[in-house]
Amino acid sequence: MSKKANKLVIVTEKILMKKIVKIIDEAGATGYTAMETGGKGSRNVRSTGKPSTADTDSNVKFEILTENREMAEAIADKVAHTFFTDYAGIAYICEAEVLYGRSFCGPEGC
Amino acid sequence: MSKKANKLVIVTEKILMKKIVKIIDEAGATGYTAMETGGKGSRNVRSTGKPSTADTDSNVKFEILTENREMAEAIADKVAHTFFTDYAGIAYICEAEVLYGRSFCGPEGC
Amino acid sequence: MSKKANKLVIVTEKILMKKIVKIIDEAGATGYTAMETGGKGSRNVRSTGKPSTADTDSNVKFEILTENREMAEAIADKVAHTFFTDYAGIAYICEAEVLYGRSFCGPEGC
Amino acid sequence: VSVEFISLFMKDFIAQLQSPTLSFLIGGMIIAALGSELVIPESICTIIVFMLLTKIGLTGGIAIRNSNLTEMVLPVLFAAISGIAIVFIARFTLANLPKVKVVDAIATGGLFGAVSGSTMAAGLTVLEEQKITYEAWAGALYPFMDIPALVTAIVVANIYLNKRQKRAAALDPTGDEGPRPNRVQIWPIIEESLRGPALSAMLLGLALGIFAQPESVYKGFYDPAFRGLLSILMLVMGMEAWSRLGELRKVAQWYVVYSVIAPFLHGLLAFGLGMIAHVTMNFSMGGVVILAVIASSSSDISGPPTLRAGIPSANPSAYIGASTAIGTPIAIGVCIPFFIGLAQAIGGI
Amino acid sequence: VSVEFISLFMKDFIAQLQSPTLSFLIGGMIIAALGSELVIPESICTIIVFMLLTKIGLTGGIAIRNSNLTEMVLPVLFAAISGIAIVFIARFTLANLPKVKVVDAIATGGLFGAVSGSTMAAGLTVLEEQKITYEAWAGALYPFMDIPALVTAIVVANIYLNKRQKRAAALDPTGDEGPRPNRVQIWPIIEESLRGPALSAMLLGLALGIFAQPESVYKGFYDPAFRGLLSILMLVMGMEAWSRLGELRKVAQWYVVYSVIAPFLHGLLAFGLGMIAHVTMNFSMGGVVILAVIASSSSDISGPPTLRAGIPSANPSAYIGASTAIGTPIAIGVCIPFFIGLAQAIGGI
Amino acid sequence: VSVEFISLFMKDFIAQLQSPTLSFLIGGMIIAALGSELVIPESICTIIVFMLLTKIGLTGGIAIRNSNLTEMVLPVLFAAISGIAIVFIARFTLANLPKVKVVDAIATGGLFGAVSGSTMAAGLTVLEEQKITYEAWAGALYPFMDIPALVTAIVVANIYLNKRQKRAAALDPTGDEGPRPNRVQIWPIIEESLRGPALSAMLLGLALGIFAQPESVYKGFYDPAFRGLLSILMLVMGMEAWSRLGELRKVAQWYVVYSVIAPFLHGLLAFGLGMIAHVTMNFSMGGVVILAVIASSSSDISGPPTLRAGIPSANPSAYIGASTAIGTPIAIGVCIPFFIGLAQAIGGI
Ligand SMILES: Nc1ncnc2c1ncn2[C@@H]1O[C@H](COP(=O)(O)O)[C@@H](O)[C@H]1O
Ligand SMILES: Nc1ncnc2c1ncn2[C@@H]1O[C@H](COP(=O)(O)O)[C@@H](O)[C@H]1O
Ligand SMILES: Nc1ncnc2c1ncn2[C@@H]1O[C@H](COP(=O)(O)O)[C@@H](O)[C@H]1O
Ligand code: NA
Ligand code: NA
Ligand code: NA
Repeated sequence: MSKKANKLVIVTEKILMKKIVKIIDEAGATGYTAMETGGKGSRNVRSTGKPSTADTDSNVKFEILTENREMAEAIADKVAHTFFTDYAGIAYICEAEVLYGRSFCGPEGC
Repeated sequence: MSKKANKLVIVTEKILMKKIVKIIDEAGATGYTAMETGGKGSRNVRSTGKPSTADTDSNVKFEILTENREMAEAIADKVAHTFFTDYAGIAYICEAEVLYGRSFCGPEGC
Repeated sequence: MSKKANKLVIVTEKILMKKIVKIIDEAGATGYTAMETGGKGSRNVRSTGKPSTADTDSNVKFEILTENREMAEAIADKVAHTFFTDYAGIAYICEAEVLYGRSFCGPEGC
Repeated sequence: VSVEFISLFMKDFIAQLQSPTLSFLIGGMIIAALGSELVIPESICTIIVFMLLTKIGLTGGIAIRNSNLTEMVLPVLFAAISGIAIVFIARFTLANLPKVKVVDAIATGGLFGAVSGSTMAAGLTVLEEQKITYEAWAGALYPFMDIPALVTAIVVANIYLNKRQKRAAALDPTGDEGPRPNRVQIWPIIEESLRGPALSAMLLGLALGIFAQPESVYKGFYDPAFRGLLSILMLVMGMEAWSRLGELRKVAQWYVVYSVIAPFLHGLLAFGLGMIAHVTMNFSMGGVVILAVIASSSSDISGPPTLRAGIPSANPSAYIGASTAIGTPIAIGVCIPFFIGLAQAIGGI
Repeated sequence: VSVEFISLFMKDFIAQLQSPTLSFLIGGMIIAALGSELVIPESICTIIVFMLLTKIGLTGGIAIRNSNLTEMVLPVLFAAISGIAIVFIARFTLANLPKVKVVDAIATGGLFGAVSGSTMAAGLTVLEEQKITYEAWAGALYPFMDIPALVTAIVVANIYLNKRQKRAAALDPTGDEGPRPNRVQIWPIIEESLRGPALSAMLLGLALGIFAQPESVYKGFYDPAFRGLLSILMLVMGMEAWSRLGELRKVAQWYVVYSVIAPFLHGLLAFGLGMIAHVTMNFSMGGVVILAVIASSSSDISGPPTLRAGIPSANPSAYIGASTAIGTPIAIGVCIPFFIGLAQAIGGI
Repeated sequence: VSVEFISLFMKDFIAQLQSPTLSFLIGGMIIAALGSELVIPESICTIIVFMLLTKIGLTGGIAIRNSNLTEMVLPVLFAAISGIAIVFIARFTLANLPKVKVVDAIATGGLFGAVSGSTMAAGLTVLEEQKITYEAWAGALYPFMDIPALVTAIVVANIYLNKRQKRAAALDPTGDEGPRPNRVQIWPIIEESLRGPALSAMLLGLALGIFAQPESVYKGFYDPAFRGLLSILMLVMGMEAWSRLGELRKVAQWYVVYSVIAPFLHGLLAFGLGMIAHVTMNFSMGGVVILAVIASSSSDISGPPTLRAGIPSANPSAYIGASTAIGTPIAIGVCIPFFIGLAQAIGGI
């Protein structure tokens, strides 16, 4: 069995990590997956003076699976309005189908 | 030309890496992509005592492109039933369209 | 508001990184996200003699959001024809819906 | 006497907390508590652990070359006994406490029975700072306590789980057998622990010390760097300890009690056994302290993954939280000074 | 005199560029310019910065133990004054230049007012290479210039932004209030800077130096490794400087002018203040040089993220580019020799 | 004589396998074979390689400062000749063997012609352990063998590919030209190799040694750390060698034969040329050994990516597998002792 879901993807600057986790939690999402990424966009800013060796670790990418689209959009709105005027960032949604995920379908499975 | 495919995504604990690769290979998938991720879910366990500096490398994420949905589900079932009662993990499917991939469409392309 | 988009995913060998960035830029994409990945496919080559400790950092994965499918396919074609005969690599497309992204919808939002 | 003992002991205790090793541990806890964003990269911790254990191995190997092995027999035996005993102590104390799951308790016992290379390194260093001599091969006792503890824990846990399963199947009206009990192979567990990064570094050093001529790199590199690297590692363990305290809140309060008392209990057990070797085989008092210290330590690197794989149903937050957040700082910060003080007071060294 | 000064100065200057510290910096810029693919892993840079600042802290701490603190008062005061003054200098010069956004200018002032641990380390090393003595606690001046500068910059910037916002609201016909001004809390900023990796390493070392007995690891590890590690870090900063030059092209030309002149200006200001302490409290000439060097330096590790969070609307490419690409190499490669030369010529040391 | 030679040689050989350098290599292979999970982080390997090659460069640079360069001419020339010859050897032997693709063979020749910094470091260290003197600038021979080999391989391979393409086009009835042959630019290849991390570290050290005063950091940091760091790197190379053996199974058996014989062959060739320089220009016997060792070595860091980019159609599993899994351990573990033994037996040192 499986359960339709929205996968919200947010790519933004690494120093926002903690603040975005907070927003996700407050929105009531059941969880998230985060990974280091790099990339280029309209503003290609490096937000620390630390020597950045690789070009693959200046950003962070969040993937948040939500049951209803409203929550996904709510998170995206909050993040975008709070940060995307001053910080690099992008947010998009894909469709997904969750097969297993305790956080998502409870321990008894989807 | 292109070829419809299912993209199975599995996020779970890093120490399961080798075992899951084995399951994927046995299921006959033509390949997989793996990357380090972090995240939070219903059980937010750290499965080693190693000082974990970043919050982005406690998990591993697999992406497996399969031609038919059956194989994807077979892999997800096997992984979930073997591990997800005791280990943190989630599995979901997205639709994808492979344009090029020797492992997927053979050397002559899709 | 949101804007339909194609998400082109390219997974290939790390040493091609710079060359592929060049192709993406020339194709006129508004940006890309890159991350280190590992994986296995038909050719599982390690293209350096460097001791590779982890199995999760031999490849690089690009995600490119494009407004029209033509551009996505153009990039995939260029990359595949230039490199995929001699280098490991795969390219596939997913559907996505961009909610926010200055590079994508301009500063005023989607 | 007892007055003298206390005074000796306290004087000593304070002094030792100021030793680089322990002060960096405490420093780490404090800056973590103050919310410092200082981070020691994981790759650095990995290489430090490698160098510390290789050095300990080399010391042992070079020493073993010219020392009769018979005098190792008793200490080795006692190391193994302690490791096994510690698991059963947890099984019959912690496991019976309210709100404590039996498998979690057994796993915790396994982790506390196993050995922390860094705690051992700290012990050896403080001993040297105190100019207390010990058998150079003492570090080689590590695996003989570590592996028996882990193996015992995994075996005991699985026997318990199988029993419970059978009982469930018996009660089950449908009377079907249920999943057949999974038998535990011991050898794979031993192999896995031997292959862990900490132990293999130690054994590699041991082998090189015995069969090769590593003196030049030993004197010029591994030995001089030892204390400095250890100070960094201690800092990390202090920070880790603090950051893991939160995890403990998720589990039963009893884990806190256990992880405060256990290191002393385990250390005293081993200390006692060590004294037997001291009297009968004149095993040095320094060696006795080391035996006590590795007993009071709990594994940080190789133990957790081994247990996670061997007892998947046990909750890692319970046993890792208990050992990292409380067990280890107690073992390093309190037990090391305590057992040295004890040895000095008793053995009059 | 002036002739002798020039000659003394130039002779000295060339000699110092050949010092390991500075030559590695220059080497780094050159190989980066030649497109070398040499990369020093980030984890290595992190641990080097940690060790350098811990060592500086330890030195200070051990020194403070037996030295009367009254002689620190004036230098500390002057450090703070310099840090604050530098921000206002930027506010009233750089900020008024064409094509320069005011907030960007203020942030740049904050970064140049703050301190670079690596530049300070370089300064201390070159001083030692030149056998010039200085107060061992001089490194401890770092936070007293760093934090005031960052706090001032963030406060000034937010006051400016709020003013502008109010004005906009006033002009706004609809007369609605617009978003209410966000008041700046000062304490959180101070906390954040104290928690940054560089400062907490330094303060940790300081505390350990004062309260513990770290001499053994200090002598055996942190001190001997200092210069070597610094040479690697200098290489990295040289490479970084070159690779960041590109970023500057994106911003107004005036940043280039500013980041060439500012280090001298700031250094001279602090040098002057230092001379007062030299005359009144006989603060050593070496100490005066250090005060000047940290003033001419601009923060590389902790400053940028603090400013990014405190003044989000400021463009990091502007202030980071200016400091990393030009400010820092000038401070290390030119100002250090310059102020040492100055001290030697004036103080006749 | 020959008896004496053999005995001398064997005695020596065993002794050298016990040297830290070689014993860590062997240790690495063994623990990898035993399935150890020990991992040395990549960032650590990177910095070790950097420090080793910077040190070698510094040594060379400081030496070159006061040594007439004319005596370098002949060795440099011979280094280049060896590098080029090795490629052609592969082209006319390996390439003609059954189941071996010509481009793969040429690439393999290029990799074996190129130089491994770590093998060279091992050679220099064992020489010192054996108290055999050599020209301090000997390390500077590295690029003069490395680059010619890589360039030759890429050029030869592309000429071959273009030829084959033209032939195909000629036979092609439609008679269309097919993709026009891609001409090889030599300069970009040279540039790329010079920019590789290993070579640029070495050249940086060289330059600093010549133009700056790095003695203090050299004596206090790079030199003392050298052997210890090398021992870690040797361990890694041993583990790598074992883990790559599998890759070789995927390719023709002949690669195994080649990578066992080639290091000796190449070494002997260079040794012979070196002897000429020894006799005519009294190039030291130690120098001759180094020339032989770098010839028998095969590039591990910069070579592979250069070849991968220059000959994309060649299969990296073939040439990397051959060099890492067999070529390198043979070069370090067998050829170094062999050529030292040879030099001692011949040169009577
Ligand atoms: N068209 C795109 N496709 C994929 N990722 C993008 C795209 N545009 C921007 N990004 C990502 O979003 C981040 C911020 O974009 P920006 O705010 O435009 O600088 C970039 O660093 C990229 O990682
Ligand atoms: N709603 C979610 N969205 C994205 N990732 C999730 C979500 N829930 C769980 N995960 C990922 O799955 C892992 C295991 O989840 P769990 O088993 O619920 O602890 C977490 O560490 C996350 O990386
Ligand atoms: N079926 C698949 N699913 C996901 N990723 C794949 C798949 N096949 C190949 N890949 C990725 O594409 C890379 C190159 O594939 P290949 O060219 O077939 O060796 C592999 O290293 C994987 O990371
Ligand atoms: Na123990
Ligand atoms: Na400053
Ligand atoms: Na060679």
